[in-house]
Amino acid sequence: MGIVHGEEMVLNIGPQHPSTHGVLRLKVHTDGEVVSKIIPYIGYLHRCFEKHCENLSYEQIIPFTDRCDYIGSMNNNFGYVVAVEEMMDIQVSEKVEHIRVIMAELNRIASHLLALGTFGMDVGAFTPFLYMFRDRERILDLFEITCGARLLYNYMWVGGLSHDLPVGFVEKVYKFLDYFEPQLKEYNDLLMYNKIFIERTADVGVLPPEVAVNYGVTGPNLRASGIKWDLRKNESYSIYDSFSFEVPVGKGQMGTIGDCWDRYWVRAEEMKESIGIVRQALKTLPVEGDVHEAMPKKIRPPKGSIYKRTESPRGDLGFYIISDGSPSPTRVKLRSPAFTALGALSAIAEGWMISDVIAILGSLDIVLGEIDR
Amino acid sequence: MSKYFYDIWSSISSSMIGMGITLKHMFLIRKGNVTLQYPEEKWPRPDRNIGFEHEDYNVIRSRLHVDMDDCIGCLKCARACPVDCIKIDIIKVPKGSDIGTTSNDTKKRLLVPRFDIDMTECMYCNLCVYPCPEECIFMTGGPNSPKHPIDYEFSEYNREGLIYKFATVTEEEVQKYTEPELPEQPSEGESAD
Amino acid sequence: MVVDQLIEWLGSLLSWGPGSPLIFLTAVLIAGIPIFLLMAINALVSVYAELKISAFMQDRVGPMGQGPGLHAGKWGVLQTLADALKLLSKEDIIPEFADRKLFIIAPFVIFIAPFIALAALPFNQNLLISDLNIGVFYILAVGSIGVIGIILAGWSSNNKWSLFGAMRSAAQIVSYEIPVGLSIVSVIMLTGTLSMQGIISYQEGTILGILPNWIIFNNPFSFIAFFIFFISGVAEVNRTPFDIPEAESELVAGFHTEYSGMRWSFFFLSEYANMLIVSGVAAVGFLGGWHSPISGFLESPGWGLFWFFFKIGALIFVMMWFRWTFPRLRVDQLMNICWKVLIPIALLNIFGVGIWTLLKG
Amino acid sequence: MNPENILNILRERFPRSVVEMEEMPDNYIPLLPDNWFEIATLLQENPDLQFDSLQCVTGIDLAEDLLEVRYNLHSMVHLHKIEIRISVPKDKPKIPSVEKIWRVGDWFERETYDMYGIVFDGHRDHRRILLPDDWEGWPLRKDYETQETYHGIVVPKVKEEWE
Repeated sequence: MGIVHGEEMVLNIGPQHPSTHGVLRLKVHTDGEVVSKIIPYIGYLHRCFEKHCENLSYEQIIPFTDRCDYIGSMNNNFGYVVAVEEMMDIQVSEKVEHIRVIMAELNRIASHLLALGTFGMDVGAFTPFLYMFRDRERILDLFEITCGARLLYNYMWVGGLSHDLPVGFVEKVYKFLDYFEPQLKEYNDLLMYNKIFIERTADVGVLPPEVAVNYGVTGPNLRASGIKWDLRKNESYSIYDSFSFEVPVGKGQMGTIGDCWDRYWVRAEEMKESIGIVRQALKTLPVEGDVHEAMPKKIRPPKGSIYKRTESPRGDLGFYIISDGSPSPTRVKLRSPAFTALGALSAIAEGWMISDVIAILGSLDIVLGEIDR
Repeated sequence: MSKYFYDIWSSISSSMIGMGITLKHMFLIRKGNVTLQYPEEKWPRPDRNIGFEHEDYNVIRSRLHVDMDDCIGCLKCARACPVDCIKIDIIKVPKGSDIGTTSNDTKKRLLVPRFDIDMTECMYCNLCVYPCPEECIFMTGGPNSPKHPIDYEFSEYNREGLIYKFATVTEEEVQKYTEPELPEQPSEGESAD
Repeated sequence: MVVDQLIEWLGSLLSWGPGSPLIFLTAVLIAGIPIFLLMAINALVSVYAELKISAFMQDRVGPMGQGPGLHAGKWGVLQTLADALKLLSKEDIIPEFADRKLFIIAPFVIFIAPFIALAALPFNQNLLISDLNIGVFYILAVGSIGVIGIILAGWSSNNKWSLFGAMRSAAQIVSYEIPVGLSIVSVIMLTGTLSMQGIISYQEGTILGILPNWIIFNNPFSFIAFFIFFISGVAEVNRTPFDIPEAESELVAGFHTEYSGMRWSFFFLSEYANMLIVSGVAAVGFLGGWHSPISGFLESPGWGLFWFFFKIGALIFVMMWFRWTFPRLRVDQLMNICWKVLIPIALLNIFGVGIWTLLKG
Repeated sequence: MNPENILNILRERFPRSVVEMEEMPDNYIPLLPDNWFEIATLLQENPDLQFDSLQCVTGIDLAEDLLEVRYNLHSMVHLHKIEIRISVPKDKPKIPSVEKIWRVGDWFERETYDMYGIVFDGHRDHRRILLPDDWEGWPLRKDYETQETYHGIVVPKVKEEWE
C-alpha cells in the first residue's frame, strides 16, 4: 500500500489547548493527520525556582519545591529534605520516617490518580476522570487535616515535620484504603480494559528500553519499557528498605512493551503497591515521639555538594545542592523527571497521528510546573 | 479470522462492563455524590459526613491574622517569610515606659506602628506562624477558630484591599514615644497609616 | 398529511383553488413552525437531560441553580433556558480572515438538514407533516446535507483545527452513510415499502402472541441490523465514541472552534435534532414507530405520540450513556470499524434477510 | 567500579585531559573541556564503564571568572555512578556537546546554556529553552542584572510603597 504525501502543515498545539497539561506548546508538522515532526517549546511557566533558591534560606526553599511539581508536592518536599539531611548528616526518628513514607505514598496515589484520569480524558473518556478526581480529593482531605493545605503542603522539614499526625489520622487512612482498593478495580474495568481504550493505546507510542535510558526517561515511564528501576528499591532512601513491595514492570500484555497502555498499567499497579506500603507503614508506625526532635536550630550544611535522587511519582527527582556553609545555598538544581520525559516525546511520537500524540503526551504524565520550574 | 470475531466480542463485552459501571453510578448517585453546592453549602457539610470536623484539624491554611495586643515586634515572622509579604516597623520605647504586656505575660518593649501583610503575595506556607514566641500571628479557623473564625472568602475589588494593616498604634502614641514622656497604656484606635 | 390537510383547508378558506402555488407556500411555512418548535424544545430538553445524566453517571449533581425549587432552584430545570438566553445575548464574533459569506451560511446549512428531514417523521397515526412515498430514502438523503455545512464551517473558519474537524467529519459521515443505508435496506426488504407509515403499519400485531411484531424481533438478521443502524447513527451525529470531528481533547472544538453565540447554538440545535432523527428512524424502522409495545394496549393517537417519543427518548438516553462511558476512537480506527466490520456484516445481513423472506414465503 | 578505577582508565586514555590536583577527590573527576566528547564516548562505550544514563547536568557560577558544568553519570548495567566536573572561563565558555551520546543531554545542555551562557560545541539545536529567545543576559550567573524593560513591559524590581 502506497502512502500519498501531501503538503506539510504546521500546527501549534498549545500553549492554550485542552490537553497539553498546562502551558506547553508543541509545534507539530503534519502530513494530513500524520505527524512528521514535533518541536516542544517550554518555559511558559518558568518561575525562576533556581534563582529564588540562591536568595533564600534552606527552610524557605521547601515551599518553593512544592510549587515545582504541584501534583506530587509531598514527594518534592521529601527529595529536598532528604538531600539536605544527608548533607548535614541528620538522622531523623523512626516516627518521622514512617510519617514521611505514608505521606509520600498517599501523594503518589493521588498523583497517579490524576495522571490516569487526565490520560483517560485525553483519549476522550470523561467519566473515569471525575471518579479519580473524587478519590484524589479524599486523599487531599487527609493531607488537609494533617498540615492544613490541600495541594502545597510545606509539610516535611529538614530534620522533621511541620506537624505531628492529628488525632484519628491512622483510622481515617485505613478507612480510605478500605474504600479505595475496590474502587481501583472499577476504574480498571471502566477504562483500562475497555476495548476502545486498548485500541487507542496498545502498540501506540512505543518507547524501547534503550531509547528510554538514553533519553533519561525515569519512573513509571521507564518501568513500562521493561526496566526494573525504582529508586525506592535500587537506591533505597528513608526506610523504604524495610517494606516489601513489588516493582511493576511493563509486560506488553495488550501490545508491545513500552506502549501507552503499559504506562497506564504500571501506574495502576503502582497504586496497589503504594496501598501496600501505606498499610505496612501504618502497622509499624511508632505512637510516641516528637516530630521536631531532630530539627537543627540553624540549617547550615557544610561546604560541599550533593546530588540526591529520590523516586517521585514521575520518576527520578534529583536535587543538586551546593553549599558554601552560609544559610542559603549557592546553587540548587532540580533535575525533574517530567523534563526528561517530555524530551523523549519527539522521539516516540513522530510518525503517529495527532490523536496519538495527545494520547502519548497524556501517557507520559508531565507536569509543566516541574518542567519549567 | 478468529481474532476478528474475538475483537468484536471483546469490544461488546468490555463496553457492556463499562456501561454497567456508569449505570450503577447513575442509580447510586446518592451514595457516591460528593458535590458541595458552594454558596449554599459550606465545608464541612453539616448533614452528610464527607469531610472532617474542625476539631480534627492540626492546622488550617487560610487568611493570616495578627493579634496586635500580643505582638512584641520581634520581627521573626517577617524574617521567616520566603516572599517578603510581611512588613513591620518598630519603634523602641524609652526605658521604663510601660506599653502593656501580652497574654503570655511578656512585657512589650517595642511599639509596632506598622504591621502590614500583603495577602496578594502570601503563599500560605505557614512558615511565619512557627517562630512567633507569643503565638499572635496565625491562620484563621481550624484549631484557631476560638481565636478567629475561619475566613477564606476574602476577595476584594482592588489590590489595596488585600494589604492588611494590623497595626493599632495611633499617630499620637508614636509622637509620644519618639520624645520621652510618661508611660501610658496604649488605647485601641485607628491604624497608624 | 398535515401539509395536505393544510392545503385543502387553506384552499377552501381563501378560494384560490387548491392548486395555487401561493397556498402551497403558505401551507409549507405554517407546517414549518411546529418543526422549528420541536427542534428547539428537543434541544432544551435533551441538553438538560444530558447535563443531568452525565452528572449522575459521574457522581455529581449537575445544574442546580436555575428554576423553581427550594434553595435557588432545586433541580436547575431552567438551566438550558438560561443557557439559550446567554447564547442569544453573546457577542457574535467572525474572525477577520474567515470567509465571511460561507462562515455565515454554514450554520444554516447544518440547521436545514434536520429541519427538513423532520418533515417525514411520523409522530403518530395522523401527525406527520408529509407522508412521502419515499420517506426513508428522503430522510437519509436530506440528512446528509448537513455534512456540507460542516465542511463549509471548517473551511471558512480559516483555522487549522476547524479544517481537521471538517475533513474528519466529511470522511466519517460519508462512510457511515453506507452501513446506515444497508441496514435500512433490510427493513425495506421486509416491508416492501419506503413510506414511513407503511413501514410502521407493517409492524402491527404480535409475533407468536408474545413479542410485538417489530422488525427488530422479526428475524435474527434484522436484530443485528438494528445495532448496525444504531451504531452508525451514533457515528453520523458525531457523538462519542465517534465524536472525532469535535474531539475536544484533540481538536479543541473541531469544526465549530471559531463559532460563538447564536451561530454556535445552531450547531448545538442541529446536533440534538440529528439525534432525534436518528432515534426516530430507528424507532420507525425497527421498534414499531408509534405502536405500543403490547399489541392493542393504549393504541390511540395520543398514546401513539407518547410511545414514539418514549422510544426516541430511550434511544437518546443510550446515546448519552455511550458518551459518558467510552473513550474516543481514532480516525483510522473509525474507518476500520465502518469498512471492515459494519459494512461486511450489513451486507451479510441483507443476504440473510433475503433468504429469510424467501424461506418464509 | 569506584571513581578511582574510572579515573585510572581516563588517565590511561586521555592523560592530558584530567585536571591533576594535589589531592584527587574521591567522588568526582575534574576534566578539561578539550576532549570531553571523546571521553564521554569512552565512558558510554567501554564495557567496564557503560555509563548509559546521564542523570543531571548542573551549571555553576564559581564567581572567580569560572563557570563549571557538572555531569552526573549513572550506569543502569553496572549500577555505579560518577560525577564529572568541567570548568571553563567566563569570557570564553565553550564545552563540547555530548548531546549525540546521551540524547537527554540535549535539553540539559540547552538549559545550562540558557541560564549560564555556556556554549556547547556541536549541539544540533542550540537555542534557549526556558527563557524567550530574545532575553538578555544569563540569569543564573552571579553578576546578572535584571532587565529594566522587556518589550516595553517594565520588569518590576521593588514594590512601590512597600519599603
